[in-house]
Order: sequence, then structure tokens, then C-alpha cells
Amino acid sequence: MGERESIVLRIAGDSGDGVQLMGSQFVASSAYAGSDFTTFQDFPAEIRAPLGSTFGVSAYQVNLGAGPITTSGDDPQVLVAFNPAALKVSRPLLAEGALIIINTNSFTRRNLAKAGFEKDPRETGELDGYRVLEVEISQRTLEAVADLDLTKTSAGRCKNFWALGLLLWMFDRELTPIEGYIAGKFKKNKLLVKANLAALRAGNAYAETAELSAPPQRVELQAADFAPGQYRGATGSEVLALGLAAAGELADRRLLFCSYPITPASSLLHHLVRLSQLGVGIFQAEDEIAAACAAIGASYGGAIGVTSSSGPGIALKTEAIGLAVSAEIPLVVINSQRGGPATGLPTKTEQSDLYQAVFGRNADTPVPVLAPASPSDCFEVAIEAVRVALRHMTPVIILTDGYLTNAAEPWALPDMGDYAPIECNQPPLLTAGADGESIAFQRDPVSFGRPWVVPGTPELMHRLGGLETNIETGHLSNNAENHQHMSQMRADKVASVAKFLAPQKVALGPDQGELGVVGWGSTYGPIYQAVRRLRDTGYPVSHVHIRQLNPFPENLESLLAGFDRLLIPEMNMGQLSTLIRARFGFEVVPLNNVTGQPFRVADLVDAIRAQLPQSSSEPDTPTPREASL
Amino acid sequence: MGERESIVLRIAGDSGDGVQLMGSQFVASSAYAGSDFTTFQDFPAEIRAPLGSTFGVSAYQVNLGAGPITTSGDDPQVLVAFNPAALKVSRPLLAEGALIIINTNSFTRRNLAKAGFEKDPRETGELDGYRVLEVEISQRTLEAVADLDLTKTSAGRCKNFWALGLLLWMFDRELTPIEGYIAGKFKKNKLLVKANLAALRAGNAYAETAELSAPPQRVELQAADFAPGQYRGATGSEVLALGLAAAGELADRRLLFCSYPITPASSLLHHLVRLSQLGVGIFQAEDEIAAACAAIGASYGGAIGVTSSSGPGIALKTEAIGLAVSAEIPLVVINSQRGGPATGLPTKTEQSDLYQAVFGRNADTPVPVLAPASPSDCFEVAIEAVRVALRHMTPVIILTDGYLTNAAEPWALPDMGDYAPIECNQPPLLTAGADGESIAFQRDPVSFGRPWVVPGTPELMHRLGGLETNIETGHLSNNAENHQHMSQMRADKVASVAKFLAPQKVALGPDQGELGVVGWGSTYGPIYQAVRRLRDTGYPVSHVHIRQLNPFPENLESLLAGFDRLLIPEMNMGQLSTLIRARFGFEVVPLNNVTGQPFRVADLVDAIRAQLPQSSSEPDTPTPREASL
Amino acid sequence: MSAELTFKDFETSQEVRWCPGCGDYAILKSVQRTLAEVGAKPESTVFISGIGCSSRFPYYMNAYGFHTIHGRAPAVATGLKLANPGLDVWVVTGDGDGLSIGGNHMLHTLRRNVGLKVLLFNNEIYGLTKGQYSPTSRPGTRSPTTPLGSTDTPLSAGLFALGAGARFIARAVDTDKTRLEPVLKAVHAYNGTAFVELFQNCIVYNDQIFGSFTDKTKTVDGQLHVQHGAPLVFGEGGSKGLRFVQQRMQLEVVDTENHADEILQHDETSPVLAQLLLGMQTPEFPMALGVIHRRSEQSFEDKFYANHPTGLTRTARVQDVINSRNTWRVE
Amino acid sequence: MSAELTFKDFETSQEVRWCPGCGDYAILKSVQRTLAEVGAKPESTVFISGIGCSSRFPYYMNAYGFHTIHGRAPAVATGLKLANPGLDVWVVTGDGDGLSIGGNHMLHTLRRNVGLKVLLFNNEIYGLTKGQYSPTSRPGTRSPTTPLGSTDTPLSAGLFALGAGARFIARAVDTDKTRLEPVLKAVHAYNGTAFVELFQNCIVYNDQIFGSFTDKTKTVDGQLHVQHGAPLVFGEGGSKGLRFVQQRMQLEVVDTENHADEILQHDETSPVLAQLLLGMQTPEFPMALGVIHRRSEQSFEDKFYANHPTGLTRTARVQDVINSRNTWRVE
Ligand SMILES: Cc1ncc(C[n+]2csc(CCOP(=O)(O)OP(=O)(O)O)c2C)c(N)n1
Ligand SMILES: Cc1ncc(C[n+]2csc(CCOP(=O)(O)OP(=O)(O)O)c2C)c(N)n1
Ligand code: SF4
Ligand code: SF4
Ligand SMILES: [Mg+2]
Ligand SMILES: [Mg+2]
Repeated sequence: MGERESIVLRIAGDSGDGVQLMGSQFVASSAYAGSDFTTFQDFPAEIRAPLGSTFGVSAYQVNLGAGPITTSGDDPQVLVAFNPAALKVSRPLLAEGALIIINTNSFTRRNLAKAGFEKDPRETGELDGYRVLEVEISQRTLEAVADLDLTKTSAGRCKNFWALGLLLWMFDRELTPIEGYIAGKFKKNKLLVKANLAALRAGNAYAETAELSAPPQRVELQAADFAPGQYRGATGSEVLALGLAAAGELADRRLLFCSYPITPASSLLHHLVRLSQLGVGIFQAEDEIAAACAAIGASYGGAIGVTSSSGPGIALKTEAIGLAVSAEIPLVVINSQRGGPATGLPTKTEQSDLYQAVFGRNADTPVPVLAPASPSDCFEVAIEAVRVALRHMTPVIILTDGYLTNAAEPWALPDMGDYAPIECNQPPLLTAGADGESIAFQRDPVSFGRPWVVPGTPELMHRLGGLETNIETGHLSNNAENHQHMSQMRADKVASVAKFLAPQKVALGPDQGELGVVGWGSTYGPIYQAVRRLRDTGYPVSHVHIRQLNPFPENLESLLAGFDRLLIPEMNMGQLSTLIRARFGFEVVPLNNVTGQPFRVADLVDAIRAQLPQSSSEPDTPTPREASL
Repeated sequence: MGERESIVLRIAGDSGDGVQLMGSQFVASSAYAGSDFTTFQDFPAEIRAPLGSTFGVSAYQVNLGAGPITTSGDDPQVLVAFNPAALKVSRPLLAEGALIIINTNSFTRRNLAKAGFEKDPRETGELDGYRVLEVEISQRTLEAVADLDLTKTSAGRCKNFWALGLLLWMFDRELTPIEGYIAGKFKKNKLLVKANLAALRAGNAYAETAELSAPPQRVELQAADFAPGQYRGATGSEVLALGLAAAGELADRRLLFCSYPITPASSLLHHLVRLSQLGVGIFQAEDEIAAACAAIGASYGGAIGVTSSSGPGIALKTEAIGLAVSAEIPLVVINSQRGGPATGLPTKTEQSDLYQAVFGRNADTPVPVLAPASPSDCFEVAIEAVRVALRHMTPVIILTDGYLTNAAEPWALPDMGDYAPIECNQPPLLTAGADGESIAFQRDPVSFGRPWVVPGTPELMHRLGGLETNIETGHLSNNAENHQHMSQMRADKVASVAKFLAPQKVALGPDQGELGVVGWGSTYGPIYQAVRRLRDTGYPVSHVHIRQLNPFPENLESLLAGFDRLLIPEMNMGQLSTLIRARFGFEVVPLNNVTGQPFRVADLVDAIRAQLPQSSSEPDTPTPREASL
Repeated sequence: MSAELTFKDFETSQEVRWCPGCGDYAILKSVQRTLAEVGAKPESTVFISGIGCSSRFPYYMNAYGFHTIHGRAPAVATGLKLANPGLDVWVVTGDGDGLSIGGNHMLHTLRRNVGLKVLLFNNEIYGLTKGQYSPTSRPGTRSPTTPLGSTDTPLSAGLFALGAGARFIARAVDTDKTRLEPVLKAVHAYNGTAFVELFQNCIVYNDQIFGSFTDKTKTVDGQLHVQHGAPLVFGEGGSKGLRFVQQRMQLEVVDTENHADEILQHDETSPVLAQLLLGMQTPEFPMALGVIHRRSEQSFEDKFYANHPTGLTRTARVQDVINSRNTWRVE
Repeated sequence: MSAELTFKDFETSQEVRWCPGCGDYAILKSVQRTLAEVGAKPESTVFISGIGCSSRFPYYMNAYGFHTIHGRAPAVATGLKLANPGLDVWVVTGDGDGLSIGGNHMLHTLRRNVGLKVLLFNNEIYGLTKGQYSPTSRPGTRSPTTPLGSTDTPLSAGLFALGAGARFIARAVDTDKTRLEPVLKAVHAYNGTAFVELFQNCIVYNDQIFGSFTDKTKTVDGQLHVQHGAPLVFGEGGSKGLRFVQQRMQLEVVDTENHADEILQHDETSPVLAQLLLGMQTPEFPMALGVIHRRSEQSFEDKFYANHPTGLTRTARVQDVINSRNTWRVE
């Protein structure tokens, strides 16, 4: 097949087929071999749908190669389909000429019917235009472990490792790391170690031997050009969890994560509960309101209070967030966005809670909002959020989403030595005769952060609350002018955040020109790829990606003003477009995608090119598309 | 004192002084006499603050005269101060040269101290520049009822009617309607009827006889130029309650009002509970979430479900509002805005929940938003809201506020015959073989309203919910394109509301020119007055007042484009300004007032003039100010 | 629809999407069968649910259905019942939906005695969100949020309901249709809030958690089926019974033969007995099942209509009300 | 602060803004006195409240104070207690704040046994919002939202708490400082959730609603002050007492003289007795006051720390954790 820059592989099957495990091990082996990658797990909406049903298909997609790889890829060029339903669901996604590896043992009449095939697609011509490799994966797996004393079910479960063995041969990867993994994973059951090893090797041998004369030939992938350093593969929610823990260390405070489960936010909870040794505690509250309030209570007590949910749960927290604004209590609120409105599409990704984050509270209640662009970026954003919360004594909202939560990529491991400690506002020393009560309200003149005076501190007892208070004493005040001042102070406080954060940079391309493509959050990957492709073919376009959504970076206005046109792709109906227009009055071209799926790079390429009609230097080539296998 | 166009009167005292009753009776007498008016009740934040304290002062302010009177007035020209605290609190508000009527009996050392006066203000010169009428109101009241067998406390309580008698003489009003009122009000206690009548007449006689040689002379007010018709005085919440009931009648549906008490929204609840005979039911829920959900349940069942709260409570309802959007259930959500953030300033007025109304939900979840401009306008808006909810099958938000809730004005009684019935989408007849289940999802092509199929209807059983559903069948759907279509349909639905509502008109002035002053909600009164004053003195300025905040009226963009400059006064930090910029990209000048108080007309006049610097025709007169008494 | 209905009339075309082996299937069938047997009409039957595996129930019932938001089904159902008290309104909820996020609405629904038929699917776990522990999970439950085992004290659904003032409290096991269906009939017949705790097996995240009394070998000694007026006996041939030890104010298991006259009779109107029965823990005691508590009391909606001055009908015209008070005329 | 504290040390400069004659004043004084007597330190004492008249309490206490949002005080306090279990955390709430909008947090706080001292000011009305009826209001309560009298069944705060699994339930009358202060001391000494229902007179909107047992002429016959181990007697010289009628599973008032050996002894560990005592209604029965139920059990935060692998301290470095798993090196 020759050397390729990158390739997209999709593995799909029933929830019980071990697809996710197989995918992640395949990626691990590729990572060791120096590939860049981005993966995406596509879970069924149901917990455990009936075997063989299309809505029960679980898939793992990975885009890997020389990089920079920033999306999990548009069109898979290789599909492993463990059953007919997997084929049914995945076929429409495939690139022309893709290779389909089919587990023929599962292509029974019953399974075909369950998948909604009237006839066997291998016979109808539906698969013309693809290359199909039919393998009796189940059967061969059973044979491979036949001399071990296993039940048929247990034996059958090894088929993911058999298939992995085959893939590893195709991609010329070492077996050793996977063998090590198997030994560790099943260490409590020697028999399973043996069985899975046997299956792995059998699959590998099958591919290598004459039995596999036709495709797949070996795929040779260009190695990625990684900066030197230590790496590991990680999903956004893993990195976000570690980022929060890192912030705790940098601030030298405990971190109390208060949450109520909800898809896809729960995974953060599941990761953090395993970071106890970093001074992280978990409180699973009775609901989102309690979770937000407990986090406020934790911060009031001097810990870093963090709360997390998805859109509907964030809706419930908005009253409490207002309290944190009013009482000037640090708080980090993480929203793992999903498709809406209401319960919506819980397992699908969307970026539609930007309005809610920026405007979704009663009264004039500004709150800083940050959004990570990629799994790796989650680390930076978590630390930044805590830094802002403690410096300004304010809640901060982080907008991540279902895609970032589940997508994995190689993570260049950070060096904690590179991060400055997180300072918090210490109360000034109490001078004789001074009013200990008002000390908690003596705000920093630049950041408007007040001292973080926690219960237990002698002599500084004071009262906080949600009623308006005098700007100097902190006592209740109904005074008209004072309310105006306090409202202004709250606005100034949030505006001042921009003074401390880095100015907006251009992600790719020059910082002015004909067209700027402006994104935020998890669309970074596809926008970056699309702009890169177009730039590589000579189009004059730049990519600007905004991490700091409220307040906007101080230089954003002048930067954006340097482009003749602004295209704003978002996985919503145009929320950033609204903010940019409202703030700067710029005309913008919204590009809205609310399908529950990340943007396809190819679609973006088309959309961007449509904004560059008269671009001089343009070769009239079709949208670059990966050559099929 | 000669004939005056209008006058502002303020009556202030302890909660127990009967100030509100006195004020409302004074206004009633003036209304009969043909005055236009706007009143405002200023309640203390505490339930029953200690007697004589400044924070316990209750006040009633009325602006009355020839009209159009649209605000309760900037600077009172007459103050009745029942005690030192009332004087303390009200004095800074008064117009120069105002008349202060003092109940000298309450100016004891103790009361002066409670009010925070170190010395008697009558002796310190503080009252220089005002005209002061000292009357022993308490003493004279006791004398007036001396021959009745009353306790001293009961006798003392008559002093508000004594003072009212005095005021009625000053303003040359008839005693008869008030006498009738007294007879009705105390009909269970003949003695109290006698006592209050005696007090009323004694106060009146006191003013008339020689005892009152100095001020007040009689005030002669020009009568207002009312259109012929039937009138009554009413507050915004009274009118809103009647408007909702009227909508119920027009739609021929029951109205279920589900709410949880909160200031200042509760008053709507208190009014509606008295409208049972109009088919109105009240459900006091355990919290705001339950209230919103019960209203949704009521609408699901075919009643008109209405829920109401103030900002913090609305925050709690936002998740449920999203459900109503998703399930396409009609719902009216009324927000009586108050000062925020958080608990904020519950008894003060503010317009700061516009962001929350338009943007404050997770996901792309558009909802129509309407705001009444005056107490009378509440009737129209309530009917319109129900009409929109039923036509489009959507929640609708009404934004009123603390000021509108408590302000009263003469209400030109509507003729129900002028209102078209409220139609709702009837399910089409079920033809043989058709799918009864999907009928509830067959949307009108223009309004996108779906048929309101309620449980109990034979053969049309279907399932609703918050998960995304197929656009045609209403079945659950995870499909990517369908979600895009549904998101677009929801956006189109709300956008289509504008097609049915009246185009935006100019409230005052030509529909284009140098400066447009653009407002919404309860600022109508002060903006109208300010623009009127300026226009009367020749300034080229118009007033545009937006009732329909989402979607904006279809012609709003072209209308606003006709002005060189737009000034947007709001009782918030600039929320409508943001919306106008975001929607139309116009430059605007925000004028933000977050003091918990309505705008002062004089301040607006200054601010508007500052936007008209080079206006040709300008006489350089000072801001017109009411001549003092 | 004059012919008699069968459970099929309550099925929908929607593919049922619970995990194979989930206890929800059995409950669904029992509800469908019961509705057919009592002659319920699909069009005047409504299922309202929150969010959770169990809350998908309405999709599978050929009746009106509303899958609302997490925890709020009782509130939506209350509004519906006020708007149309003639409907049969069922609330389907889970231990998370009904007792965690929705605890407050459940509390007030029970207190008010709204005429709702509440089926609480208690699987002691958050199924839909992949198995986190819930407020009814036993201490030591290992879950994604409690990898070392939970430490919270669980809530007893029954005792909670009793404390909330519930007038009807019942319990049944998902797959035991011969006992479940009579309970469902009693629920259907009751006019206030009928609260049923269903022990529902989540085969994926909490399999066999009720094994101590649902396991085939344990049902005889592990279950006590109460019946108003009948003695509280269980075990092989009713060989064991409950007596009350006044000194300790506690129940005790005794053998029926030797203590025949001490065995308590079930009194479904007694809150004290309800507390004792609902508080019994296996394996020391059997699990009390059936209608444990039932008192008759006017429902919330009946009171609402009876005390509404016009029974929620329109008896006056808005115009008259508007014109009735303190008006004046300008000519 | 070595010298002994007096109640004045717990006063603030803020003017107290309750209505003259409100029962809140008396409670405030008793709390201030109790804290001084038990030697509490203002800096390690925190008052957390929701919204309501009663919830203004923190402003008047010289201690740390947080006047949060309506109904959420227990949740905020739980977070605080987890962050710093060494603090004495009091929750001040009302019948609306704690049982209506905040019912769910109260439920779960009690279930978990978080170490909070909960003072529920029950005046059976929403004071702050001007007198609407509340979930504890008696049927027939006339209020702005129930001008014809309410019809809802009220919640019993005590029975609710019991159903929620409360381990400490007490009751006291606002102005009866000789009985209130010992209860407050017991609260202070308790390490789980100490739930106290305070009968608090709202002189403006619900005056004398507790008159049947707080009126001077009624206290002797109307109040039963329980004491663990002591007989449940009341009335002049303890002339009346309670006995248990097993047949009906109910309490009965009898005269002590003739039924001396039947009179029940108070057992604060018995849930059944607690249910009986908390369920007594005046005038048929006296109102049970004092510490009605108390069982010792590890608090939520103690379990939390004991089961947290590192007791919430940082024992590893983030860098090491980051570097520990499945990494590879690019040179
Ligand atoms: C506001 C909100 N918070 C959280 C969720 C996520 N969520 C859905 S169901 C559920 C719990 C389900 O548990 P349970 O009620 O016991 O039902 P089961 O799935 O076990 O039947 C949670 C936490 C949600 N959908 N909405
Ligand atoms: C979210 C929210 N809803 C409603 C209110 C209005 N509110 C404030 S206090 C209160 C009830 C107070 O009653 P209770 O808790 O009994 O306290 P009390 O005033 O009687 O002491 C209500 C409804 C609010 N502040 N916030
Ligand atoms: S996760 Fe559990 S409760 Fe949910 S469907 Fe599967 S088995 Fe049933
Ligand atoms: S309204 Fe009632 S509870 Fe509130 S301060 Fe006044 S008397 Fe006390
Ligand atoms: Mg469950
Ligand atoms: Mg109360």
C-alpha cells in the first residue's frame, strides 16, 4: 500500500465485543511506534442494547499518522466490523475504496435481520467500491484457544485480541507492549492471560502467513514529527482531571469536586475519584444544585471547590453561581456540553451552552468563561481557571464537550516546574483598632479580588451572602449608589481578567488577511486541519481559536479587524457569532453544524473555500481527499 | 398656588401609619376629579421594622395632574412626614422649595434619635429652602374622636384619615367618595366608621378654617385630557392578573397558575387567587422547579399553564423551560424582575434579566420574550403571550419588574369585544389508516405550532419528552440530519412569531431623525416624559419602545436605521444594547442605571440632551424642572 | 374499542431498549397485563417519567406518555392531575430520579396525597449513567464514583414515604408477577398517592442485589407477604411469624406453632406497624412485601376542586370583573 | 481571648431587624448564651442560613456567617464541613427554607448524618415573603395565597426527619430558654446531624399558632419534656403519663397514680417511640419536647476522611502521577 501520511481506522461491534479495549491498545502500540493520533469513542445511547442491533453498536475511531493529527478523521479507510450492525452503521461513513474487515462468523441470517439487512450485503453489490476482507474471526479465535480449558463464551471473548493481532501485523507494530498489557490486565486469571496471548499471536500469524495473500498489505505510516519529550495518550477528561489536581498542587489547597452524574460529564468524576493521593476529594451530591452549593461551601472553607455537569445540570446551578458572584467566592464550574435542548442527545457532542455560560444568570452577573481546544489543552485551561477564580474571587466556567471528553491524543507531558504557583489573596495583617469584619472586603485595585478569609481565622469573622452589600464594609446595603458601584465593580472585575491572560494569537496563518476562520473549543481540530490543507494548497486563510470567551482577550478586536472576512464555524446555531457581533459589531459569516457530530474536515474545507471565491492563486482542484487504500 | 399641570406628592411614615391606604384613597379621589396619575409604593425591606427606624419607612408617592403622567415623578413637591424617620429618608428626594407637612407629635427626642437625627432638623436649618407646615396630627386626631369610646391606640390609628382630610382640602377634592369608602371598609365596626369619618372631616375642617392661614394654599391641578371611557386605578400586577384571566376566557381554557412565593412576583399570585370565578386555579408549589413543571403538566393536560417568579426563581426554572421547548408545550413564564445578582435587592426594581430570558438556557433553545411598558400594557401583553404560546406551542417569557408590579395608573378599561378569540392548533381529523401517534407532530407550516393533543383524546396517544425526536413521527431520533432540522425548526418557530405581531411603532416623535431613544419595559414612563419635555422645547428626538424582545419586530432594523444615533436607557448594565448590537450591528449608546430606582426624568433629559450637542434649534435653558410649590 | 383489551393493546411499536435480562421488562409486562385486566383505557391513561433507564417506560406503553426531566415527574404529574383529574396518571421513576434529585417533589406529592400512581423502580444504582451508587445503595457499593466502596447511609424508600405522610405504601419484586399484579391493581384502585417500591434487578450494574430475598432458594424465608387482617407469617407453610416486644419496641421472629397467639395481625392503617415492617432488614427479618400501609383520605385534587369556589369553571365574565370595582367614567 | 466569653461576645454591631415581638429574638439570645457557656470560639463557629426571616440569623452572630440562597444552606454547609471538619457548623433555616424548597437537601443531610447543627425555625408560615402558608401550616390557614383557608396536609418536621434517617431529633419552644438552652447544648455536643425543630412564633402572620401548648395556661398540660430513661409524664406534678396500647399500637394518656407501672420510659434510641412521640397532636396529647431521638453514629465527614485513601492530604506529586502510566519518549 506504500507509505501514507495518515490513515483513519474504525473498529465497530457490539458493546460486548471489546471494541474500545481493542482500539485503545491498537493506539497504544501506534503511539510507541511514533504516530500522532486522535481517537474518538462512539458509544451507543443505550446501556446495553440488544445484541446485534444497530443502536447497540459501539465504535472506536482513530486517525493516525505523521500529524499534526487534530481530528479523529472524516472517512475511515479501514473498518473492522464485528457484526452486520457494525457494518450497517459504519458503511456510510467510509472513504471510497476503504478496506472492510468482516467477521464472517457473525454474518448469520439472524444477525443480518437484526441489523436491518434484507439480504447479505456481501451479495447485493452494496460493498462494491470497497475492498472486503472476510475472516472467520470468531472461529479462528476459538481454534486458537482450543487447547485451553475455557467456556465457549470466555473463548469467544478473546476475538478482539485476535483481530488486534491481525491489525498489528498490517501496521507493522510490535506485539510486545500489548503482551505486557495482557499480562497485567488479567493477572488475576492466568488462563485468560494465556488465552488472550494465544489469540493475539494467532491473529498476527494469520495475517503474516500465506493465508492472507490478498489485502491487507502492510500499511506504512510516516512517523510523526514529535517534539522530544515524554508522551502518553489521554482523553480530554483524563487531562482535565489531572489539570485540576495540578491546580490544587500549585495553589497548595485541597480540591473538592462536587458533582452529580450526568453524561458526558460523569467521566471527569470517575477520573478524579482516582486522584485521592493528590489531595482531591469527591462529593457525589443528591443533585446539581447541592453539588454547586457544596462546592461553594468548600471554597468558603478554603478548599478549591469545583462542580461539573452538562447543560441541563448547569441550568440548575445558575442560581448558585449567582451566589458565588455576589459573595465573591472562587468556584470552578465545568460544563461538558452535549446535544440539546432539554435532555436532547446526551451521547452526542455540541457547543451550544455558550450563551448559557456568558448570559445565563439572573441579573448582571458576569462570569469568566474559558474553553479548551483539545485534550491536551484541558490541562492548561484547568490551571488557568483555578488561577482566575482565586485571583479575582469569582466563579469561572469551563466549557468542554462530549467530543473532548472522549477523544484521546498524544499528550506531551507537562513539566510542573514550568507553572508558577497559584497565588490567592491573603488577608492583610490586622492592625490594632482596625475593623476585622471589613477585611474580607478590601479588594485588590487591579483584579478586584477580595481576600480569601476562611472560617477558622481568628478575629476576621464576617458575614457573606447574596444580598447586596456595602462596597467597603460588606454590610447589607439597600443604597442606590452603592448598588451601582457594586454592579460596576462586578463588571470591572470580570473585565480585568483579560489583563492577566495571554493575548490572542493566530493558530495558523498570518495575523491578517482575506479570511479569518474563528473557532472555539473542540472544533479546533477540524478547523486546524481544514485551514492547514487549504494553506498547503495556497489559499490565504488563517485560523484564530479563542480560548477565553469572557472576557475576550484584549487584542481580539484589533486582531479580527485585520481580516476582510470572518467565518465562524460552531457546533451550535451561531452563538460565538452573536458574541462577536455584540461585542465588536463585526459582520461575520456563521457556519453552524448541529448534528451531534464534530465537523468533517472536508465539509469545512468546502465551506472555507466558498468564502474565498476570487482568490487569485487558486488551482481549481477538488477538495483534497485522502487517497483511498 | 395657582393652576399647575402636575404635582408630585409623597406620604411617608411607619408601616403602621396607614400610609398606603391614605395614598390610595387620595389617588382615588383625584381620579374621580379627572387627574391622570402614576403611583409608586415604596415598601421597607423588612416585614415590620422597629417603629421609628429609617429602614422601616413605608412611602407612597404619586404624580398627578393633566398628563400624560407616565412616571411617579422625580422630586416630590409635597411631603407628608408622619415621623422623623420619614423626613430623614424623604428629604433628599424633594424638589427645592417643596412643602413638608410634619406631624409634630411624633418629633420626640426618642423618635429623632431612632431616625438618626442628632438634633431636631426643624432647628438646625436643614429644612431651610423648604416650606414646612407643622401640624399636631396625632393630637388633633385624638381630639376629633375624643367623644367616641375608643382605646388610645385605635384612636391614634385614625390619623391617616385626618391627614387625608387635610390633603383633600388642599387639592379641592370631594369628601364623599372617601366617606363611602370608610363606610364600606369598616362596616363590621360602626365605631371605627364614626371615628375615621370624624378624623377625615376634622382634618378637612382644620385646613379650611382659619387655623391654616399659611400654606398650604389650595392646589389647582389642570384636569387630564382623558379619552372618554370607563377607568379605574390599577397596578401592573392587578392588570397582569386580569390579562391572564382574559386570555383564559379568549382561549376558552382554564388557567392554572403555578408558583412559589417570591418578592415582588408574589403579588401576582395574590391577585390571581381572587379570580377563581374566571376559571383560574392556583397551585402553590414546593419550589420554583415544581411550579414550572406543574405548569407544564397543566398545559400538557389542556389548561393554560402559567408560572411566575423573580430572577433567582426563574434561574431554577430554566431546565424545565427547555423541556417545554423540546416537547413543544405552551407555557407562560412571568418574571417580575428585581435587583440582583443572587438575592440582591429584593424590594428594588431592575431590568437585568433580559439576558437570562433570551439566552439563559442550555443549548439552542429559543423562547419568545415580551415586556409590558406600563401597568395598562400588562393586559395586552398577557393576552399576547398566551396567544403566542398556543399558536406556536412554545413557552413565552414575560418580563415585568418590581416597579410595574407596584405602580398604579388610571386604566382605560378594555372592551373584551375588541379582542379576537385565542385559537389553538386543533388536531386534524384522523383519517382511516393514518398514524394517530404522529398527529401531535404535524406542525403548521407558518407558525410551526403542533396540534395540542391532550391526554384523554381517543386514538391519538403519543409520547412526548426532552430527547430529540424525529421531525415527522415524533419518535426518538439520534439522527444527525434530523437534529439539524429540528434545531432549525425551533429557531424558525420563534422567528415566525414576528410575522404575527404588530410592527414596531414609534412611541413619540417622527420615525427617523437625529436621535432615537430606545427602551423596553417599565422605563417607558420616564423615557416618554423626558422625550416629551425635550420635544416640547424643540429637540429632535424620538422614543421607540420595544415590547417584543425576542424575536424583534420585523421592521425594527429598518426603523432604527433611520436614526443617526441610538440611545438605550436601561435599568441594567446594557443588556438591550447588547441584543441590538448583536442582532443589527448598530452602534448604540448605552445609558445604564442600576440603582434599584426607576430613572429620574430629569436625569434622562440631561442624558438625552448630551446626545444632541450640535442640535440647531436649541435654546440653552436649564433642564425644565417643575416650579416648586 | 368495545372488545376486551389484552396486554397487547398497551404495547407500542417502539423497540424496547433495556439491557437483556433487566428487571424492567417484567414490570412492563405486568403493568400492561394489569391495565388490560382492570379495563383501563389507553386514552385516559398517562405515564409520566423522569430520566433513567426505568423512565423510558412511557415509550413502551400504548397510552399517553411524557418522558420529562430528571426528578421532576411528580411535579409535572401534579399539574396534569389538577388540569384533568379524570385521567389515570402513573409516575414511573427510579431511586435516583425519585429519591435523589427528585426527593423533594416526591416528598411533597406524598404529603399532599396527589392522586398519582407512583412506581419507584429501585435498583439501588444509577443505571442510565452507567452505574454510580445511589441514595439507596448499600454501604460498600463499588461503583465508578466509589471504587473503594460507598460509605453513605442508604435511604429506606418506605420509611421515607412514611415520614412524608404517605397513605399508601406497597412493595413488590419485579419478576414476581403473581404478587406484583395484585399490588398494581390495588394501586389502580387507590385515589391518593399510591407509592410502590419495586425491587428491580439491574443485571448490569447491581446484579442480584436483592438476592437475599429474591433468589429462588430464599423467597420462602426471605419474603413476608402482608395482607390486611391476616397474621404476619412467612416461611414454609407459614411456620414463622412476627411478634412485638414491647420492652424494646421491636419486632421479633418466632415460630408460629409455639407463639400462635402472639403473632401480629397486619393492620395496614397503623403507621407504627408500617414503620416496623418497612424497617425490617434481611437476613435477620424477611422483607415485607405487598400493601404495607393504606389509609383512605381525600386526594389533593379532590380537595382542590372541592375548595375552589367554582370548581375551576368559569362562572363570570372578565368584562364584569374588570368593570366591577372603583371605576369612574370620563365622557 | 483567654477570659471567659459572655453572650455579648457573640453579638454583632448589626441592628436586629425582626419584627418587634418575633420569636427569633429569644432564640438568638439563647444561642448566644449557649455558645458562651459551652466555650465556643467565634472564629471556629459558622452560621449558614438560607433565605427567610430566620435566615437573617448569621448577621446577628459574631461568628463566621453565610446567608446563602433559599433552601440550600444544608448543601453549602456540607461542602464547608467536608473542607474543614474542625469547624462548628450551624444551619439556620425555616419551615419554608428547610422543608419546602430545601426539603431535598435536608433529607439527604439527615440521611448522610453530616455533622451540622440544624435549627429549623418552624413558624408554620412564610414570614419573609409576607405570610403565605407553608408545608407545615395547619389545614385552614388563611394566607394571601389561601384566602379561603389552606387544604394541604401539613408535613410533620419530626416525622419527616425520622423517615429520612435522622439520628438526632429535638424540639423546643422559642421563648422557653430554660428548656431550649439544654437542648442547644446537646446539639453542640452531638457529632452528626442534630436536627432541632424550634416552635417559633411569627407575631405578624401566624401569631399564637402554638398557643395550644405555649400559652402560659397551657404549658403544664400541653408539654411533655422527655428525658432519656425518665418516665414520660407531664401535667401538674407529673400527674399524667403515656402508656402504649399494643392492640392499637398507639399511645394513650393515663393518670400516673393509677397506672404507675404502665407508664413508658423515654428511650431516645427507639425509632418506634420517636415516631409515637413525634406524632402526638395537641390537645389530645401533649407536645413532646426535648431530645426525642438520639443515636450515636459516625458522621458523614468522619467516614469521608476515614475512607479517603489519604485523608484528603496530598501524598503524591502531580508530576509523578502524570508520568506514571503508559508513557513513551520521543528523543
Ligand atoms: C438534570 C440532570 N441531571 C442528571 C442527569 C443524568 N441522569 C440521568 S438518569 C440518572 C440517574 C438514573 O438513576 P435512577 O433514577 O435510579 O434510574 P435507573 O437508570 O437506575 O433506572 C442521572 C444521574 C440528567 N439527565 N439530568
Ligand atoms: C429561589 C427563591 N425562591 C423564593 C424566594 C422567596 N422566599 C424568601 S424566604 C421564603 C420563605 C420563607 O419562609 P421560611 O423559610 O418559613 O422562613 P421565615 O421567613 O418564616 O422565617 C421565600 C418563599 C427566594 N428568596 N428565593
Ligand atoms: S443498566 Fe440496569 S437498569 Fe438500566 S436497562 Fe440495563 S439492566 Fe436495566
Ligand atoms: S414576619 Fe414573623 S417571623 Fe418574620 S420577623 Fe416578623 S414576626 Fe418574625
Ligand atoms: Mg436506579
Ligand atoms: Mg417560616
